[in-house]
Amino acid sequence: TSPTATEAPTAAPVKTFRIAVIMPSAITDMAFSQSMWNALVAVQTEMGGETALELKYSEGMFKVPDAAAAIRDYASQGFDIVIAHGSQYGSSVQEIAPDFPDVTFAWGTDVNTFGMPNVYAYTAAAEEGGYVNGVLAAMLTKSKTIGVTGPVEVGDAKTYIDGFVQGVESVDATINVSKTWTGSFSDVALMTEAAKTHIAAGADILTGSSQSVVGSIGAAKENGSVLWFGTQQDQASLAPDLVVASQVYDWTGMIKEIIAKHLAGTLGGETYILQLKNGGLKIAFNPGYALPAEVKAAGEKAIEDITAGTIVVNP
Amino acid sequence: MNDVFQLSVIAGILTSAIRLATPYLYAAIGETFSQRSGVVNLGVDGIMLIGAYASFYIVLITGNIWLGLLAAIIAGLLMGLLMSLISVTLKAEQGISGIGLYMFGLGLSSLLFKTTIGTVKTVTGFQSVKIPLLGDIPVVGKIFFDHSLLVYGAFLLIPLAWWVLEKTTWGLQIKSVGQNPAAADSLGVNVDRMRYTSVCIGAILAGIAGASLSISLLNLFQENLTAGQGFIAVALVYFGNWKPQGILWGALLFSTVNAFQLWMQVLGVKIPSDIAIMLPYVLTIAALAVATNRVRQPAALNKPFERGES
Amino acid sequence: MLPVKEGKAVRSSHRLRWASPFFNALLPLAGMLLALLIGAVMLLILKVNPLTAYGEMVAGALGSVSGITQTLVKATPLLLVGLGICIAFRASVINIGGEGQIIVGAIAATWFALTFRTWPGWLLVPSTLLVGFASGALWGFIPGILKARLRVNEILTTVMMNAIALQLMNLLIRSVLMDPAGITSGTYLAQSERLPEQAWLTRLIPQTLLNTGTLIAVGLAVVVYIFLWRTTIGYRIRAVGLNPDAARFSGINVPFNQALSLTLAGGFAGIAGAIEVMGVQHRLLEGITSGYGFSGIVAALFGGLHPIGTIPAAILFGGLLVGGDKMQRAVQVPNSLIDAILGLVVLFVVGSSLWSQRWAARRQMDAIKHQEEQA
Amino acid sequence: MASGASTKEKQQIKRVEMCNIIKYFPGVLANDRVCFDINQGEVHALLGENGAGKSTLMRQLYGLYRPDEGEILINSKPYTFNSPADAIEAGIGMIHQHFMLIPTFTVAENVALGLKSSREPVLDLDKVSARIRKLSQLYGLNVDPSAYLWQLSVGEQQRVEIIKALYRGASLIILDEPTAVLTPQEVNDLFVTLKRMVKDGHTLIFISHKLHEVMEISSRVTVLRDGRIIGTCPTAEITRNELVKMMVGREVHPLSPQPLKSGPVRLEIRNLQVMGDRGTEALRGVDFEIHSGEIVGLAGVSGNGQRELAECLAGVRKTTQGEILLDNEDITSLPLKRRVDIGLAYIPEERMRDGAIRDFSVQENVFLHDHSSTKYTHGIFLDFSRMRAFANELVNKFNVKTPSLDTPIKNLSGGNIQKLIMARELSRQPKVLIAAQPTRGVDIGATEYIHQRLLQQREEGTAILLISEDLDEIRVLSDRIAVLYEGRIMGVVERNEATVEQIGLMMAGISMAETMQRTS
Ligand SMILES: Nc1ncnc2c1ncn2[C@@H]1O[C@H](COP(=O)(O)OP(=O)(O)OP(=O)(O)O)[C@@H](O)[C@H]1O
Ligand SMILES: Nc1ncnc2c1ncn2[C@@H]1O[C@H](COP(=O)(O)OP(=O)(O)OP(=O)(O)O)[C@@H](O)[C@H]1O
Ligand SMILES: [Mg+2]
Ligand SMILES: [Mg+2]
Repeated sequence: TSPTATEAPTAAPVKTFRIAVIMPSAITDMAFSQSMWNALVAVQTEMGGETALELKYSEGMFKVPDAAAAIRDYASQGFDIVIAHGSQYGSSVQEIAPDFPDVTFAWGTDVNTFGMPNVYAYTAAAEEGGYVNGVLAAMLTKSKTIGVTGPVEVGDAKTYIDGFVQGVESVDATINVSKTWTGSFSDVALMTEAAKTHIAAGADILTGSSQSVVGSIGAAKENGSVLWFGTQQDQASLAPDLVVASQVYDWTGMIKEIIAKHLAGTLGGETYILQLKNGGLKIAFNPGYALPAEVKAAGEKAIEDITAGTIVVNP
Repeated sequence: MNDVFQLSVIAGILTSAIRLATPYLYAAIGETFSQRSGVVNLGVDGIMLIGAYASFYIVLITGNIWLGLLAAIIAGLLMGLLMSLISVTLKAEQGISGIGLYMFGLGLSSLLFKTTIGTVKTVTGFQSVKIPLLGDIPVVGKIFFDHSLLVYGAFLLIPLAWWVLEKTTWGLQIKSVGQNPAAADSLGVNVDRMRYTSVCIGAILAGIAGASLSISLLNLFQENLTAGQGFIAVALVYFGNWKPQGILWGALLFSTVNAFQLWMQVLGVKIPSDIAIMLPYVLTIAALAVATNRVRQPAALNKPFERGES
Repeated sequence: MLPVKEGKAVRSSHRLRWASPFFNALLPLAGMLLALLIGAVMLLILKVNPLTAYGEMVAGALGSVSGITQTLVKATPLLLVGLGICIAFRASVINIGGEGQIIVGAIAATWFALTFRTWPGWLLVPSTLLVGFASGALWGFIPGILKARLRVNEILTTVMMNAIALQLMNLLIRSVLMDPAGITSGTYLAQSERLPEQAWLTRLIPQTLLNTGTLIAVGLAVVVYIFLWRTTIGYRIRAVGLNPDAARFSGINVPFNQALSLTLAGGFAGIAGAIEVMGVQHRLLEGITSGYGFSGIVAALFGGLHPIGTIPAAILFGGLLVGGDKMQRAVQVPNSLIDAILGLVVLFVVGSSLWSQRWAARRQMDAIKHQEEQA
Repeated sequence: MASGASTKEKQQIKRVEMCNIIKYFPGVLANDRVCFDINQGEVHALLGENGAGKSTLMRQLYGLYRPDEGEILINSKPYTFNSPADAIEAGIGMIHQHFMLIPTFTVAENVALGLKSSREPVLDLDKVSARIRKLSQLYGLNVDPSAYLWQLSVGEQQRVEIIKALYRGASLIILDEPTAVLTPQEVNDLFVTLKRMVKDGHTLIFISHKLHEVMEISSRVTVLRDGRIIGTCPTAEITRNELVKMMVGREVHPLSPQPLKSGPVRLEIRNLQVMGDRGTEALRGVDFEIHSGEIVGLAGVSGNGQRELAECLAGVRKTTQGEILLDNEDITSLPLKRRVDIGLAYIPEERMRDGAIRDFSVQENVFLHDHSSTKYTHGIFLDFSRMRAFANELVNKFNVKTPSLDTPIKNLSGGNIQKLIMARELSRQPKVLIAAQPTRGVDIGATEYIHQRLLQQREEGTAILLISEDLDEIRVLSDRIAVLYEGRIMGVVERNEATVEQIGLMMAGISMAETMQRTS
């Protein structure tokens, strides 16, 4: 691997590739930020460790101007790729990218590259996995009541749940999916109580998104027989008996492709969408949960249909 | 809408409310001790976080919930000593010391979590203990007598705190340094020591409040787990007129409305969720606005004491 | 005849009194150093060289045009919130509602600028700022009037109003204020449409975020100083804060002035929100307050509750925040370490004020001892 | 310390010596090599002007301050007090100039504070109450142990203070200006108690600005000036005038007001009814009038409605019924500000609480009322140069001793603060002046000055209502004396007609007609 198009006189023959990522929450959030960080670490291992790929991160950057400062700072330090992992960073990327034509910027989740040659945009079609989870859930529920716990009705929290409801309805439109929003990405206590409320109201299956759903999983676990469907990360480790499946954001493919393109001289201008089709989204069935074969088959059928395009999930 | 008035729903709301109230009760009763002695501690949320982390970590590595509780107590105590050092010995402005303490607790708890645990995990914490006989009463038993020990503890704390403040020499001394430290001092009451003790009791209870989240109600730890509950707890002290029983009503009101709005969402009552979430805050303000007979705050609240200053 | 006593001491009884400017400057620095020292120990535990880390911190905040401008950009909302805190504290009112007031100011400014996007800049900018002020003021007025009329404690109400404002923003940002582009593209981002360019505050240095908002804030600091010490209203507010009884006996309307000061405090936080939207983000986003509502209190108290003193205090605090981020990037420590160190800085800096008072008293005593010995 | 601590268990203080005490405060040498001693069974009076260093000296004996130099010997043994707890342990008690009580506590709680209970950790207030009752009986200190402190009159509060000291078994009790806030009757009662205590073997240090009290109660007297001892001698061997000269450094002459030049009625009050703070009726229909150039003294035991009357006239308290006329204009419903504009001035009783702002400078305090008058403002802006000129003029005219106009007023002595407040109120040439306790706690020199000013104002035609618990002051200054009892005027007498007994009887609630009979 050697640099090609852009002239880099000082570049040594074995140059360490450098990626920096800016994330709104912690790299350990078991959700959005962690999904990206895990992918980067996986790519690093694959490429041969720190000498091949240097990684730097800034986490907890919920303040956009701070994130902008970080993006600019990393870019000026000569990082090859700067990932702005949060849709709120879009305008910062738009502003900074023109100043660093040699640096690749990737940002998401969104689809807009602003027409710039060194900006990639990426997003996840969370509704697809939501649909699959919905199908599975609909087939597993006995009480015909499913609870959804979410933070605020925006972004992929919303698209995931919209997809999930579609999936449920495709199986049985009489199932009652009730939703609660806590108004906060971090209020775990309220999220837990929301989950307990669903359970008390008869829900035997729960799902939801954001870093605070760990509380909902805890509630399911405490109850002992309520099932959980995850998203963003594989959440099986939090409740090995009760997590049926998780939609996993797998950014590794995308990252590898962006690296390759960067090395080949294409610094941006494209949009990546994680989908079931391109392997960016995966449904991780939890091996610890004994999923009835016909349910699993229905789930796999849904995956196939979405991949083939015979089912279209509306975001 | 009719669903809301079903017995099971009402029972559900009350059960939730009792759980939700637990951390507020610990923290607000603790803050009451602190404020009764004349020290406003705005750092409650930070102490709760440290307590939550410490107890969670200890339970995670030892599996012993009692050691976990002890860790929360020790962590709270250390934070209390820090707060007292700054605001009592060094007589710093209390509001700002508290904000500093909050930032410190928030930062340190996350840092420790990152370096020692790394990712969200769960533990087996305090389990529900059904009280014999009482717990078997239909509906009522489920609402009141089937909770974890830390939940019972929070409610037992109310009469205990009342007793300490109203019936013991020690409570008398705490109140005296909050009302007129010069007078207390002139009778040989050690003002600084009383304030240290009260702030530390407050901090220990805040630590337990954190533990009630991380090893009883949620059984997990995450960065900023409390999400600002400590500030609400401070507000509840004002709501409760610095009295344990007042705080009980405040905490129950706040958490009942919160439970109520969750149930409304679950039952699909058509109200935007954001409006529903605002409800507890709005109603708490409204309740205080219409309540009569407001008590004056401890006269020396927020005033550092130095001998010879009248 | 009553003896005249020269040079009576500054007493420490007033909790917010700070001693001479010299010690004012020196001791907080010592407090800060102590905090950084403890931070250094933590860094060592994390196997990071503290010198490198702190070097990056200083360089990040002050070492470049971009660092300095970032510091100033951060100092701006801190200063504005701090100015409001100065007014409120002078009236003995505690305003913990900065967060909510910033949010409301930001929401209103966004709504206004988007609604009247066709107005020319010379009209749109000042009126948007004014709308930000007015809405923040409204958010301060509610606790103010509750305190004045019904004696409801303002700590309770301002804390609760923060939560309400946050939910209000959540509600609006994904309904009427949501960026239509996010809806059409299906991303449903929690942010508003970008403000029209004529509503932007002019950037002072190209390629940086520094904008005229900073100048506005500094200008307002002077205005607040004049307001508090040179006008009748300011005189009344200070009188009410220092002794409500005497103020009442002088015909001053105590509740009115308390409500007024909370309203003004809210207004300044509201402007801070408007400036964040108009000068920095150019749109309404989640997390717009960045905790400025709390750190503004710290800035004001570091500044001795003096509007002019709050200017350097805000810059210092802004610099710490910016430098902290830079340090995080450079040595890759968790962000939370920075929070912890900042908390210690706050604790030790307030803690140090006692010594400055003691020293001032000591010097006066020594002076008089000296006099007596000579006599 | 056991709750049962009594005089017997503690050491008997036979002799206390304070030797070469030096105490600095920032900017002040408060005690300059003071030597002071006291023997068992004596009442030692401590005299001196405001700021002479009396309280400071005593606070060192009570462990509140530590002397910078010098020694304290009790029964010839050196003692170091680090806190009041140590002094209490050594058998010393102190009644502070500003009471050290907790208003939200009951009497029993105030007394029990800081003591071990017999049922630790539980309070045993019944036992405490029982002992309070016993002490009350023994020394004639009548109080209800279960009453809250805020419910008590000043006199009762003081009794609580004394009980606190006795309860702790103090054998030496320091009384710092105990009579400043008492009525003559209460002073008499107090003296009865004090004498009983001395007979019981207690030793007393007594501070007062009122010489006749000192002459009456003390056996020895020490005078302090500017932190130094001027002299000590047995009370019997010194005259009043000599004492004044020692304190002030010059003679002070008694006042001789000119006869009344009666003018038209300026202030008229009809059937005034007012509620007190605790929701009780404070005034139950008060009528009187004051003429131009007249001083009406309002006598009465504190708590009989004086404060409420003053506040109601000033416009800071609501009237439930009745009318107030100023120059025949009805001002009953006017707010304070308007009344001030019309020509009403008020010197409040609690000068540091209601009359001045401690942390404001002298100059700022001058303009508490007038800061928005067009004379000193341009629009909303204050005109500092004019304010300064005027403040300067006032300070000079009224002889206020202050380092500068920018000094915080809290650093002035009590007398000077009072002079400044007077100056502020009189500078407006008021038509009506309400002066509540204008010389309470003020030393002789300043009292003389304030009295002169009041008389001068009377000459200028102001109608003055003088509210005072100092009967001497009332009798010297007033043209007519009204006596208030339980919210009603018991009677109004001309200066020359009034005898002390008569007034005293009326203060006790006996109507004028009846008093006439009794005294004639
Ligand atoms: N805590 C203090 N800090 C600084 N100076 C003080 C303090 N207390 C007293 N002083 C100063 O010490 C001097 C003596 O004051 P002190 O209170 O002893 O006077 P005093 O004789 O009791 O007067 P008064 O008759 O007014 O009660 C005064 O000049 C006063 O300004
Ligand atoms: N901490 C202090 N610093 C400076 N001066 C003080 C301090 N405390 C008291 N003083 C001054 O000490 C003197 C007497 O103090 P004290 O508290 O006894 O006054 P006071 O009782 O309010 O006045 P007065 O007895 O004249 O009514 C006054 O000059 C007062 O201003
Ligand atoms: Mg004194
Ligand atoms: Mg005095």
